[in-house]
Amino acid sequence: MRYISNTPAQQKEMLARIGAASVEALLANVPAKARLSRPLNLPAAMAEGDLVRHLRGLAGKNAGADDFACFLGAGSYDHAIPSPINHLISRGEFFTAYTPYQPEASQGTLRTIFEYQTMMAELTGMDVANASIYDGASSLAEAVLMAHSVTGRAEIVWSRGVNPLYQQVVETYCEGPDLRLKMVRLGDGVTDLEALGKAVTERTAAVVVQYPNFYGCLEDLRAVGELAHGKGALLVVAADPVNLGFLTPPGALGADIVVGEGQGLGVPMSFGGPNLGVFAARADLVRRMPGRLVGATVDRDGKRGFVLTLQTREQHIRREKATSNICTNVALCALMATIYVSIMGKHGLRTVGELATAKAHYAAERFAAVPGVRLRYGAPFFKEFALTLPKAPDRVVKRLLKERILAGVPLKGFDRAEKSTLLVAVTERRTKDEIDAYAAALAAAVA
Amino acid sequence: MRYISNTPAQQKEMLARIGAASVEALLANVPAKARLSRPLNLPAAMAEGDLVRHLRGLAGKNAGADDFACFLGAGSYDHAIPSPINHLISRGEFFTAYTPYQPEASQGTLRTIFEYQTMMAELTGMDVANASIYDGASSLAEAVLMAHSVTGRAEIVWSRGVNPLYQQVVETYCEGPDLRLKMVRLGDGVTDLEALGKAVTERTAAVVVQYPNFYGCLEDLRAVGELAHGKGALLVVAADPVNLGFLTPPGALGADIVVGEGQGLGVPMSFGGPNLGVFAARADLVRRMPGRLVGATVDRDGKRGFVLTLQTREQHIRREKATSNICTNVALCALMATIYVSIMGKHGLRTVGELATAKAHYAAERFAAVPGVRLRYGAPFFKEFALTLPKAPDRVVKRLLKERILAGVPLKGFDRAEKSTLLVAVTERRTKDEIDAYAAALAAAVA
Amino acid sequence: MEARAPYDKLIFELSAPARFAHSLPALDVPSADPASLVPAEFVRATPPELPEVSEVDVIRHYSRLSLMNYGVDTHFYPLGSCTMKYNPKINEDMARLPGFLRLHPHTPASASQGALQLMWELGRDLAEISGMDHVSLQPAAGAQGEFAGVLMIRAYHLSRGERRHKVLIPDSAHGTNPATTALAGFSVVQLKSDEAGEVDLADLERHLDEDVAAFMITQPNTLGLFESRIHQITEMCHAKGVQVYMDGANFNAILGITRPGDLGFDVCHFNLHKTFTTPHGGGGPGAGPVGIKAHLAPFLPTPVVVKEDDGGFALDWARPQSIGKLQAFWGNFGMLVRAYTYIRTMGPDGLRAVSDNAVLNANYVLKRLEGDYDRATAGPCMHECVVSARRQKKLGVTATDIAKRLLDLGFYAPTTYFPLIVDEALMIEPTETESKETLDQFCDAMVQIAREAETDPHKIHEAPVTTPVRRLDQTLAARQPVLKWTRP
Amino acid sequence: MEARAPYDKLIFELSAPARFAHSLPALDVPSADPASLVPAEFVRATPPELPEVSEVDVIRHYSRLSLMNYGVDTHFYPLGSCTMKYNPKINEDMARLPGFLRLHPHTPASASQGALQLMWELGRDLAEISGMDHVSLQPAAGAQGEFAGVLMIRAYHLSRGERRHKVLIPDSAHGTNPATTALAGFSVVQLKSDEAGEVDLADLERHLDEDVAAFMITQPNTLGLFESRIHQITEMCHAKGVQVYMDGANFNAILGITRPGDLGFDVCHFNLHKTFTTPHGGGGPGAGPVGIKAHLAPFLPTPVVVKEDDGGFALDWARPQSIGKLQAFWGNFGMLVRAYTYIRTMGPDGLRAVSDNAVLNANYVLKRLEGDYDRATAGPCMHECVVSARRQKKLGVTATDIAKRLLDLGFYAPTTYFPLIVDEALMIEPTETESKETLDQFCDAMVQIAREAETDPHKIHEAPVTTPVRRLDQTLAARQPVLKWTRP
Ligand SMILES: Cc1ncc(COP(=O)(O)O)c(C=O)c1O
Ligand SMILES: Cc1ncc(COP(=O)(O)O)c(C=O)c1O
Repeated sequence: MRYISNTPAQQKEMLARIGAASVEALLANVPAKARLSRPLNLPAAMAEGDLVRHLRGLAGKNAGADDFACFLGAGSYDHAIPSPINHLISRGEFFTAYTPYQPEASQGTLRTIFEYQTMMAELTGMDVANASIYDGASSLAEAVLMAHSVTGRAEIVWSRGVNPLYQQVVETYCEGPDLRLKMVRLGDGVTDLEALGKAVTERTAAVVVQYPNFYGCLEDLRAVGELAHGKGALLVVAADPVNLGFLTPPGALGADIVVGEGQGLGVPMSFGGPNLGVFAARADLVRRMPGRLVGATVDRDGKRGFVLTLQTREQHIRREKATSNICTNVALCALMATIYVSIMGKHGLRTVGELATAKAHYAAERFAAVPGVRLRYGAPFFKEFALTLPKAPDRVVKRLLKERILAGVPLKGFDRAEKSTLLVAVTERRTKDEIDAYAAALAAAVA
Repeated sequence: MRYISNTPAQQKEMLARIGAASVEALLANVPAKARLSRPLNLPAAMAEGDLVRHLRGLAGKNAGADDFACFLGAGSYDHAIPSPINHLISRGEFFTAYTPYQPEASQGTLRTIFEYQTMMAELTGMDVANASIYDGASSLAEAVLMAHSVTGRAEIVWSRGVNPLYQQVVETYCEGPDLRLKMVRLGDGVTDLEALGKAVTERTAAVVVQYPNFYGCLEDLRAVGELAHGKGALLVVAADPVNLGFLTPPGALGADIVVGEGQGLGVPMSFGGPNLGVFAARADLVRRMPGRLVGATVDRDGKRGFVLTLQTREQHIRREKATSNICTNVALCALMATIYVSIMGKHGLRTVGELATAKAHYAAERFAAVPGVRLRYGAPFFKEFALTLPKAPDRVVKRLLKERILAGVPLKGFDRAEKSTLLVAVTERRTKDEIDAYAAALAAAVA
Repeated sequence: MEARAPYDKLIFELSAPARFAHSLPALDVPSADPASLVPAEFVRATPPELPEVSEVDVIRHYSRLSLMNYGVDTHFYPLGSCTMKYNPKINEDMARLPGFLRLHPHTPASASQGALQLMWELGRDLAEISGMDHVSLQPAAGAQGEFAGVLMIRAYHLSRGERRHKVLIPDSAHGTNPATTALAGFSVVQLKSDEAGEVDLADLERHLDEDVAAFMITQPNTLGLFESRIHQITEMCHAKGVQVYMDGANFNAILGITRPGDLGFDVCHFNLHKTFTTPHGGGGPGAGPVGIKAHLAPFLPTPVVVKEDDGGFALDWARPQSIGKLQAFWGNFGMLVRAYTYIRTMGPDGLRAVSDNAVLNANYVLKRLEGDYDRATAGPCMHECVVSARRQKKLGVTATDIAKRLLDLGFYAPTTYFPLIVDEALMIEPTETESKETLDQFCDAMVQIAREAETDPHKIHEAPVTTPVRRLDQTLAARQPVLKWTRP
Repeated sequence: MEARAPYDKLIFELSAPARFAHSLPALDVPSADPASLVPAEFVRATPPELPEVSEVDVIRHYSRLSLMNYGVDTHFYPLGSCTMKYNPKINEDMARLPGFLRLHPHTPASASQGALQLMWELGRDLAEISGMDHVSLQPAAGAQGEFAGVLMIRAYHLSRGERRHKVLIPDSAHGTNPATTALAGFSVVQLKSDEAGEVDLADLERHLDEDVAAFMITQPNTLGLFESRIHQITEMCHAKGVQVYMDGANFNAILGITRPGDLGFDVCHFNLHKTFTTPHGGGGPGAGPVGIKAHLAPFLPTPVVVKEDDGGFALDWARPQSIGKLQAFWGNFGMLVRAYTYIRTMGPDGLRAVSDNAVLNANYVLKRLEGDYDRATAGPCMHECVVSARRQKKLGVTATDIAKRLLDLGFYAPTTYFPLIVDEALMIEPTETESKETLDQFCDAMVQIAREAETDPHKIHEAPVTTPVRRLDQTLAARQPVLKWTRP
């Protein structure tokens, strides 16, 4: 087997040195009745060439964004991924290292995380960011738990503008500490501030909103924050950092914790994972933060170096008292984001935002001009918008798939009230030609 | 521009330091009338995403061997390329270095070349191999020139079993020194030894044969060598090293110089280039060899190290007296081959050969069973064979293309006598299913 | 030899105003002032402080940073409990096939059948490997697999009208076990290990009662020992209605040898980034599928990948008793492709050979070191071994010191100070992909260090001296946290 | 800091009998004894002595070897005449698109239209860039481009019934120029450069006669100077029926600024691995397309990529006066894809900016060094500059010594001892992709070395001390050549 280095002769030599007759003898602790008495019932080993053929077959059955114009969003986006990222993350020294427990032999990883933390703090407008959480949804769950632990309160006021899949994840995480989500309805695409005002109380740990929200609309964070802070609750904002080179960062609008799905920052969609959970907060909350943190320090000779720090928050030190159970995170996705942000630089993300919003507005106008189609909401949106269709959205999606267009996400499955709604995302990668083709196909589909 | 690091401000600073008003001022030596007075008439710069789309479009128009069953050979073969090769050669330290002029900072490249030389010597059965020539054909041309320089003779006895494209290249290289190729006909698929015996004279510098030859047949090298050596000529053999884990190496059969196209050793077909010119010879000829050579030595502390050596053969030292004009070679392809051979190891190449020859014989039998189709030649073949078709081969090729089969190379263009001949190659990658599908499609096409 | 002053830049420190590395398309739709599209208050007033660098800066910077890391591709990496085996390159190629890499998670099922089939098959294969009835691929890592598992146990008890509050965990357990348990709302009761390092059955007996929801153990445990009385343990637990959870981080020891499901476990997670060769990436991503017995099936996370009657594959959301979701989408799919590729590469015999060789390698290392270091346990180990630097400690040389010295000798370090129940623990997991030659070099280095501890401890205390930085001041880092770069 | 003993293995030295890394398919056709298919005398009697290693051995070995190299991705690489600029990663992605990478050269034209179109467009673009009428993409590198060019000149003269025997070449020329010329059957006449470093017109005049087939010059020349009297030169040559060949290795200096075709050159080659960013790969592969004026078109190498009336593309073989073929297939296509990608990325303005910045960078370096090193020429340079270590030589420090010391300071070395007409030459080509910061660091190092030559030459003579090996014994290597590994 090409992944096993020892030869039969070496195995014998080693057994002799150990003083065991066979590997079987080393398995003495495994009781006979525990032993599997047959080979595993798995497909036989495949040679590399055959396997590649098989997997190319499976991959070929999927409508990837290379061959289909992708207008899907709802938490994962077809943003451009500059070529250098894959080349750099593929260097074995990054790829095949693990958590930098030995900092002297892991400065590469530690420095990239430190850069990442800086970038995420800067984009979100917060003081500190951690080294990553699994994805945007679990990051939001950690934020809610942290708000609970900071405030000692158990009620979470939840805007219906937050991604419903995130809600499902947060509810899972709320099971243990028995936190309760209090739902606040939307007005015309954004959180109804009056309803919100009523929902927030002295028992509220956090108010949770998404920015732009699930429907692509821009929430008035400042107003939400004031309502939250008025009752001593934290403002927790879910925001996609790829948008925050263009949009005012939540940190500038009163957020206490900002989380988000960082997939747009150079991480492939990959059918939804691995993603990148961004987590940033105010400085004074840092000792309650989940996940790893890298800090600067000096070595024995006074030279700058970097280490994992504030580890007393973590499970390997604090066990059941840790701020989170996270251990393995998504460091390599964070590295992708770090390289992505380096490439985009100070001004590139603004351009990404400008392109996306211009194209999204052009698309919205074109699509809403199709007879029977209209924009679902009136609030200002950014790069994603909801359409109300005169025919069942999943049927429209099926029709457009034939034209090699991934038309959007039908929202019926998330909310019965949205059974005619199709959520459409437009990144900078979409072209006018694709949008025009979409408009034409949509017109045909709903005619 | 993302590939130009200096900013306008830095450019100004630098000009100030130089004491020039502008870059224009630095171009003073370029006379005004030499200056291009308009921008180059080239397509405008494309953003990375647009460019990728464009190039995917171009690539998509080609029938690559991922999507088509490739039975094409005639000098380039669809052998399997193990995954590690691309990962390793993509490391920037290999990829973006150049000729190891500073050996202390190039031991990586030097060591891989030293390994490569060893492997090629071993596979060809020769004493020494160089660091690479452009491709098999130009390698053969260099061998012919070397035979001329070693023997002082100007006549090359050339078997018609050698790839006709190689012949065209060798003829180009023979132009300068005015060498003459004397053609020797084939018998039933292999060089006619009687004709050869007559052709070789005291004026013959070298006898050139291919093994297996262009038609896939196995030449009797020992007999050819005896005829050559009898008249003081060198035996020059063109042989594909990927076959030489299975076949008796030419070095064991009397070859004085062995060259070959090494593309089969892990180098992508890439529409015919870059390829890998293998060049190996007897030890006593080493100072007449073209191209780079790496040798072992020691450093100041007595530690083993590697350097370019015997450089007095080369153009940068010897100029017009050099053994060859080659400078840039195909080092990275040689690295691919080195890794490939490491992966295949002592026994893997034999298996590659066994698989290929078994499949080729199965295919030959299946195809020759199609009514009207027969094997062109009777001599033993290895992994490639010529078919005589009852219909025009290029029409048959066109028909099979529709079935996603690249059926073979029609030989009409190379030799009028072969106007009904199709050359078919079968590597270890071809499957029984593909061969059976070919047989069925062939039957339909010639029916 | 002298070493060159190592590179010491952060990407921010390469920045020059107006330099850039991006390449963005021109606006091809009728241009509108973005300000007219998005109200002014939503438009960022000042650009973020991000680096301004060229593509060559980016490539050279991150290439150079990579050179400051040890990785499995360049170094032996015997980090115990982490299974730092070779990560096959073909896995990477397969995960990057555009039909996988560029696939949006909300692509209609009809247009993502290949991805769904792969997930379904992988779930089926992991079920076979573990002897469990169902597997959810959704958890993003081991800790999240644990979380899903414990929540399913909780839901199971609740569905039977039982509200149990405690989870038992041995003192040798990994930190995620108690942390997860607490996260799921349970209180943790720590059990002592017996002399041999296994679960203390008497202590277990004492703690088993109707308020215990689960017993969570690692098999083989973190001492590298197979819990030999495992059937007794699971039976004792089941008798009290207690569910038994297996932390499967050490699955590399038992592939094809024994199956958690057959041992009586109710739940078990996998770390695909350990046993199934998905790369560790400097800390992640991984994937932590969780397997369960049939009685827990109603509680599986949603959605579940199912095979339909017509042979097609779909995501099934209609699971009213589900514990819900763990991450937004369906799992760390990219990692699943790699694990699938690996399992298909190996086949049943190959997987069995993995564990045989992992066990052999660990025992070989243990044998070679036992003269110079104290063994943590008697008898053979499974896929990893734990030794103690107790003897060296007496000479003033700690496990940390030994780790640092190993870095100088060209090896990454074992896991240190874990499991907690072993003083000065050095936990060594060689994995099956390493050769005897490499193990011998490593053991030679360990023996050399043991000698140096006796003769030249100063050398060890000075280590490392060959790395880009020397020992770092952890206290300073924690006392005055500097967690991001600021313009000087 | 102390450096670790570097890795010192060859792959053969990792071998263990019966270890392997390959993965080959099972035989799926009816099995026949290979011996029955291939006569016994053709079957290798003993297996070749090749390494027996596992995949992890292969990955770790070659990863480690790579760490013994400096490359552009990790180091500034100012190797003059070689244009070691940044090689864009997108080029690599494009060259690896399966429709290019996995395309067989004998694929019917109807099924390789994308590849042919790319070649046709690239030829057209290079013709525009150079002002030539036609371009052949077939030559595998610069030296082969030269060969093709000189042979076309030869064929041209012969077609006019003239048998000319000589080719004039300046003494500053690269070694391939005379070597190629000799290979093509000409005798080489070396011309002196004038005081300023340009072609000595008087010497040229003296040598121009009816037996001269061509004058071959490098523009800008190897001193980094633009031959300012180029029109005079080409006119003088043409007056004698002499063809003028431009070695285009230094094309990076003149993109969009001037065109060989407009200067009167009849032939010119390109090094795509220099100007057009295809990677150097440790020595190759490159690509050396050759451009010509219309009168040489009949002699172009076969086949020629043509666009047909129906808009399709084809290989045209029907060229009876062709010089023939240079390599078996159509050119180093993989390199052509990269160069095409680069030209499309840059556009006309981008290419012009390349040369402007290449010239700026070289002049900046020259300015910063001229106080400490002797300039080879007066006035501004083009894309590279040549300085002499004459002054340092007097202190016992040679160009080689300086090169070695640079390695210790973290830079690859300039080209040394070329051009031959400059004593102790250091030929520095920074390229446009490098930043002022990098140039400053390099110049600081050069200045530091100049100081050390005065104060501490020993340090320079000891260099390098940070590399995996120190100075190597070249004489021993040549005297007792060891050109392959043998089992000890
Ligand atoms: C024994 C054990 N359990 C659980 C975990 C947690 O797994 P993960 O890091 O994938 O969350 C680990 C990880 O190191 C471990 O070693
Ligand atoms: C001036 C000059 N001419 C010709 C060549 C030869 O080109 P190649 O190495 O591509 O054959 C070189 C290469 O270094 C060169 O610098």
